[in-house]
Amino acid sequence: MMLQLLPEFAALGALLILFFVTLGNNVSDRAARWITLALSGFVLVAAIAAQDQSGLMFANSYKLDTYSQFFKILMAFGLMANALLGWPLRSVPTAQRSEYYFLFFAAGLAMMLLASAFSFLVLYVAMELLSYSLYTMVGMRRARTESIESSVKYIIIGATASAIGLFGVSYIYGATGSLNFGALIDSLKGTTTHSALLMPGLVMVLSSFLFKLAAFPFHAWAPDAYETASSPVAMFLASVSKLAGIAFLFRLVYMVKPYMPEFETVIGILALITMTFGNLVAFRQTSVKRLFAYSSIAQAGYLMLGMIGFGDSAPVAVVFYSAIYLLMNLVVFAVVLELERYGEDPTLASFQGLYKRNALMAMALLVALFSLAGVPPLAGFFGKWLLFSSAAQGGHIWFVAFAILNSVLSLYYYLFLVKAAYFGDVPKEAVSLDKGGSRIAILVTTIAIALLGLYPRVLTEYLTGLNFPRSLLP
Amino acid sequence: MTIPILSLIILCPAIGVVLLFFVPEGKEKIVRGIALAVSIIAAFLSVWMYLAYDRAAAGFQFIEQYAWMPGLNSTYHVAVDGVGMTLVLLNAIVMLTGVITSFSIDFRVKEYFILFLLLVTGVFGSFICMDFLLFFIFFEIAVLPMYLLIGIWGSTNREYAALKLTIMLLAGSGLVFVGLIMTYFASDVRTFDFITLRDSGGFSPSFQNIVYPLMFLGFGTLAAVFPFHNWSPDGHVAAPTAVSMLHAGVLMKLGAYGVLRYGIELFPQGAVHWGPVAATMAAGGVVYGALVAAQQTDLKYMIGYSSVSHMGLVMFGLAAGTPLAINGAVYQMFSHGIMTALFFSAVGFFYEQTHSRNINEYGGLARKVPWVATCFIIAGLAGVGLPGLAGFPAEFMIFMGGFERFPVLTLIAVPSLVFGAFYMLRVLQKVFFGPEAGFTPKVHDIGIFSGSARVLLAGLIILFGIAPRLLSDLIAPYAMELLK
Amino acid sequence: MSLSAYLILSAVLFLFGAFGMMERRNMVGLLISIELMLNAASINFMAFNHFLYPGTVTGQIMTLFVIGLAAAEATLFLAIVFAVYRHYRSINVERVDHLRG
Amino acid sequence: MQIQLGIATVLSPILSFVLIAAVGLRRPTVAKIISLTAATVSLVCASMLLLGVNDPAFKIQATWSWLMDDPSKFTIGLLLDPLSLVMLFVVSIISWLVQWYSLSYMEEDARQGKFFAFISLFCFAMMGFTIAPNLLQSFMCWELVGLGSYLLIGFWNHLPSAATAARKAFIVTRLGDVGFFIALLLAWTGLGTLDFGAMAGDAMSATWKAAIGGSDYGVWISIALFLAVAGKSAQFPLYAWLPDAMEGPTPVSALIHAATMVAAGVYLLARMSFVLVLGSEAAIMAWHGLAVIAMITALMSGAVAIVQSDIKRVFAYSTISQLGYMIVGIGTGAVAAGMMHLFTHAFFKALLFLTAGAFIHAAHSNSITDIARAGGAKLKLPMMALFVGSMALMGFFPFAGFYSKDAILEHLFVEGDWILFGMALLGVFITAYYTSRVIYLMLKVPAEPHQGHGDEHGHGHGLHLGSWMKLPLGFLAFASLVAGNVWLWKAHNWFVIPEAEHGNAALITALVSTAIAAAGAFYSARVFYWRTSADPMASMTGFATLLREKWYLDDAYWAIVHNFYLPITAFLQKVETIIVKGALDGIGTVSMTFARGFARAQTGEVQHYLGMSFVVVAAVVLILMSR
Repeated sequence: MMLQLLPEFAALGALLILFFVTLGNNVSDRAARWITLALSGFVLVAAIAAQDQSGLMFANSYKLDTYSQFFKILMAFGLMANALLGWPLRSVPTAQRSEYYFLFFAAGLAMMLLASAFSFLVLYVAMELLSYSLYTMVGMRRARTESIESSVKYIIIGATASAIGLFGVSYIYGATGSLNFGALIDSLKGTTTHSALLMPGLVMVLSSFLFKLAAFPFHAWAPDAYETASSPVAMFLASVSKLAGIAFLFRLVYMVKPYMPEFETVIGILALITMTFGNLVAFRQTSVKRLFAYSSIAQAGYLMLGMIGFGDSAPVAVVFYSAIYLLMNLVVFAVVLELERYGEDPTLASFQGLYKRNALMAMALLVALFSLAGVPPLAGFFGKWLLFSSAAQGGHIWFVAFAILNSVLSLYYYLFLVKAAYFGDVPKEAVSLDKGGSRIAILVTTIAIALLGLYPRVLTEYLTGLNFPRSLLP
Repeated sequence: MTIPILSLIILCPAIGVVLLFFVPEGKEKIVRGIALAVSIIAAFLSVWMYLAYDRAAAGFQFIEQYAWMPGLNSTYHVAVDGVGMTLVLLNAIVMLTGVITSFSIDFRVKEYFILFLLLVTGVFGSFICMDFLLFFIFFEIAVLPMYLLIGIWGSTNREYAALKLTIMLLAGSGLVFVGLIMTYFASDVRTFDFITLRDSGGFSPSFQNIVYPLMFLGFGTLAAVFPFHNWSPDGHVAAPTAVSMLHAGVLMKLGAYGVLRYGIELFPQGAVHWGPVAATMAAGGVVYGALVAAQQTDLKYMIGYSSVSHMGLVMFGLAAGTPLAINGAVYQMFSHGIMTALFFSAVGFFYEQTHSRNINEYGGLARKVPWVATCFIIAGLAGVGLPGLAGFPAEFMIFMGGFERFPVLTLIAVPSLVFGAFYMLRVLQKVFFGPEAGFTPKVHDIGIFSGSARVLLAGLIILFGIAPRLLSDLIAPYAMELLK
Repeated sequence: MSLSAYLILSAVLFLFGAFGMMERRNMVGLLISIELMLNAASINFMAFNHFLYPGTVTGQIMTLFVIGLAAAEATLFLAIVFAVYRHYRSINVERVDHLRG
Repeated sequence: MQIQLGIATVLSPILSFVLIAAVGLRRPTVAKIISLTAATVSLVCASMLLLGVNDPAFKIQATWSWLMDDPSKFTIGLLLDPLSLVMLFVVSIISWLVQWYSLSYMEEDARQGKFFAFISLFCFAMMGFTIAPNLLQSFMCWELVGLGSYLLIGFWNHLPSAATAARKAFIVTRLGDVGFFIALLLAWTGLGTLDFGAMAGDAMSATWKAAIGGSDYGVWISIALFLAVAGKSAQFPLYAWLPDAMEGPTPVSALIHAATMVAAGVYLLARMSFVLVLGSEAAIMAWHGLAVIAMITALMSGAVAIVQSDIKRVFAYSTISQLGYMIVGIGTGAVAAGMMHLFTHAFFKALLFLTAGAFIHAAHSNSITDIARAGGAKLKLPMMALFVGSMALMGFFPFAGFYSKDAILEHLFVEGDWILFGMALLGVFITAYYTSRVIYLMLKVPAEPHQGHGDEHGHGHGLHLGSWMKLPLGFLAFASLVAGNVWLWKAHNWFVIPEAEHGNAALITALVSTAIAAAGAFYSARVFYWRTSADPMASMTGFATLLREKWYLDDAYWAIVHNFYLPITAFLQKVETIIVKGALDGIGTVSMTFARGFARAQTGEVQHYLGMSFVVVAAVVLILMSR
């Protein structure tokens, strides 16, 4: 038991440690960060150590399987990367900075719970825990009015979404008499004519997760939150926090899909709306963080398209894409953070002449952007290939065609950034970026993106080996 | 153990890219040296391959195949047949001459050559790689660097041109991507291997009729098929000299090659079914380009539209689909490749000398820069399809073959011989003859080194005009095979 | 009193909550609306538990969790509302609309 | 043996071209030596070949596959038969003489090397065309000939006039070449071969008559070829390039635009004349129609020659009209006669041009009157040459032109084609009129409009004849005298001359035509020499202007290009920028508009977002429930 829940316990431990460390305000930001880094490394080790665990726990309400364990590894990695790159919290008052790391692990724990949640109770608790941590993180940047605005919007939308979800859960409970997914599936399996309560219940639950993915119609919070939150927080939101939503939503969709095919169409349409909205509105952004918020909305759209893909290929596709999605956003926001050292909230203009100010940053940005746009031979292309081909195999070729059109569209604003970074010359006032501490990390991640594109089998074959379909279907 | 010559050819520029990364900033001599070295090696290898190719056996040769994505049945599978060989040779030539021409690039040299070699790698890869997925990847590698190359080192209205070019080409490859996915799942042999797909794909006619247009339009955009050509003149004009050379000389051929290989070969019935439409678009392009070129005052625009016209010929030959026409189309790819390469390198030289591309500001250059002028005139005459130069055999075969299938369209396209002569001679007269223009005193003829590129190209134009069998013997078996 | 009565009640409550979310201007009003929606869910749990699955306690446990988390949520929400008030000197949700586009 | 000779004949010029290009461009002497050696080789070989022929059926053919590995199609090679050998001989001898002549004519020019290189290139192309065994090679060399002409007309390309003339020549002839190309397409698809021998096979008769597009292959191919002929051999409506082509150096005019290249079209017709045997009635009618056009051309251009003051242009227009005669001959079936006229005409027209060149070279002016004022008449040899050439051109006994022209007239007479016969006689009159005009003007200078102009040239003092010019002039004069008899003496070895053409017909036509020519010369003498009768042009001024404006043909070209072609291109340019480009940019604008619209959905009012969410969720629930 201790061993099985190693990652969770690790996160919990880290959470407690930081809680006590940061009780008094005497601990410096730097120290807190190093502690966090060490602890997150520990969590990562724990997650890797526990990768082979499996089984149902706590009265079948908590499920360990290859899927959840791999996502936990991803999350742990994401946490560590955030601890490494997501620093310093310039725009957060010094007093609160150390609390950030506390919340950081609270969110991490919640995400891991979500990855394995097999009962709506666990789901609800974990989701609230995650949400509260994120609300607080976004709200930490007190100085700026917009930051407050975004956090209040965030919490309003979030609370609504979870309320809707909860209401849905109540209906599912009514229909199945249990909060357990197993029971849900059994009742789905059993009768061809489901209880009238089941369908609306599921729809409501799903929609509450669209909020976590920042997908239509619950996307509206993302741009504000990303733009106004302090950049490490934005990075956290864009990279790891997405994983939780993906992990759980896909688990649910994957279980329900076979019995309720109409869900495929619903999710597919929502996916198209999401990616189109994200890509088009991104055209008009000048604040880079806001632009990436929209871009990540679009990415969520692609992921949702993959979720309704063909049964056997979809899991690998979704997991692979979430992995590289994590990498790409880490790189992008790492660059944003580097730029932020000189003036907050970078705009397109502040990318001017990046190639001369810091060649590595420019190249990393270039790779990440083209990868986000899904251009060969980068990982993004291969991820998209997996998602789209899986969806096409599932019989949604028209959705796929539309999605491809979308990724061509998206190129337009990614090229804007490339243009800013590479064409033209450095503006007078721009300071040359000295060797940022995160260079190595960025370089490694960038190379990873390139390699995963050229030789994706290193990951895909591992994932195929994990045989998600079996572990996902109870 | 045979030498993996094709892999070596791809590796040359690829290694060049890697090496260049480690050259410290400011060491431009080294950068240029590396670029020149790899391109010379690549050229030698290509010529060697050309000589080593077993003409009697024909078909695919120098085959190599290694596992790449077993899960998807996608392998690293390279081979060349008559067509691939022709185009690899072309690419090697243009690469070499392009690098020589690029020596005049004077800022951000390292980045420039990295991107340049990257582009060339992509082109080589797409020409010799027999795996649809891998081909697509190389294809994109070949297209993307254009954005930076034009945007950074370009001239007129470069950002607009670069953006338009990239978006249009990627929209095209988007179509191809859709077709790629459909093809993969429609074939009962779940594989990307081109030869397997072609031989045992078993695509139903109705399916072919759906997918072929995707391929034709997707790749056709890159081949600047009318009316999806508008990116290309702008792109040519904006791009730096050597990039225009590669772009018009090789990249557009990549589009035509895609149509031929992954359109016509994979979906023959679809090709036949859509033949008339394709041929109409192509013939329209031939005449249209030739007529619009007559209005241009910017040399590069003139060449750009003449390329539209000439690529129209290629597409027309492909659409006609008779052995002769296919043969001519491939031949035209090659001859137009060296021809435009020569054009652009010459124009680039004039531009460096005079900082103007407006033909009305030129005059009497023939006596100031006899060498380059002669080269340009040779290219121009080849462009109007003068016998004895590489353009003629191609146009001859295309029209001969096309007439069998589309007599009327051919008769519509043939007058382009006159239209071509009209604009080309107009330019020759304005630029090279007549009284000397004001700036001519400070113009001086080209140096041996960078001149060698132009002379080489001119020599090839004459060689392949006199002895077309050097290529057509390689292509003919393929063209015959295709019809079976 | 039958199950359907409870379901109707909860549905009505939920809709009121939703309506309130869209129409209330005062942020505290929004908080109340959220509570309404959550409680609607709680009523469902209890009702189902009582009528359909007597003898089990799942619904009741869930309700307890809901109440607890709702309390936490309320505090967090109020804290942020506080911050809003400090910046805007108002807790009218319509005033908070600088971020758009 | 003959094969090797033929190859030697053709390849030596291209060899010299390459050599000169390699080493001779900067070294005039070297270039001259190379070029003349090559010309001599060609001449010797060609003469040996021609002398070797003593049977009209003589035919040697050798071909090599050129385009693909299949000897049956797209070959190049050489076809040696009397027709080609005669032409080959004419080309080689004229080119030899002209190059010899050029030694003096171009002596002051800095770019002699280039000149001789181009001449050699042209000779190669012309010979390659002559011995072509199939339409493909004919077409290729035909185009190359055009290139040579382009390069040589524009040799002094720093003069805009020269460059423009060259361009005009190339484009106008290119227009005809399109016809040639279409003929190729038709022949290849219709007959399945491009080889002359195969096409002429009796088995082909049916194929020639095979119906296509409302008529038969014979007709269409012929018409397409006529377009080509009209371009190259300067027939109506495409002849207007030839007079401008006189911008080139005079030897070039003599070689290309008098003796050889312009005769290529005639030669091609002679080659294809088997259509008259195999083709349908319609095809033969088509050929006859060509003959009529040619006759009209002959008259039109002859008339224009009357009012020309530039000596070279006079001869240029006369060339056009003489070409018309040849085509009339072949078009009506008298191939031998047509070729005979080509043969003789080559000599005396080359003579006339070289003479003109001699005058121009001496007097530094093209205008007849200027030359005369400069004392051109004092140059003995050129005057003699001018006289001989003119007599031949006018067709007086015993000069060459007499026999050849009469052969054609006689044929028309025998055929009973009275209209053409009459027109031909009128042509004879006009020819005599303008030709003799030149002589009279040379002999008797009209009063000078302004003093002092002549003094520059000191009235002939200092006028001298280039030392290398004497030989060609002398030889050509002699040739113009005897060429006709040579032909009559030899022709039986070369062509099957139908006996019917002899007898009274010959005598009658001879007398009539001589009489008319004499009349023409006499009238012209009254006008220009004795000045007893007024210049008819003075009276009918409208007609005169029509002639001076060259039948407004140039203006027609100008109008077509500037009011038709360029507007179309301009329009398409607009289409390009507005529609094609506009459409693309439009797509951008549209998506931008969408972006703006979507961005508006992000109002900043959180409650709008909530509303959106509720609506969507409710909608989904309802939709799914309702199903």
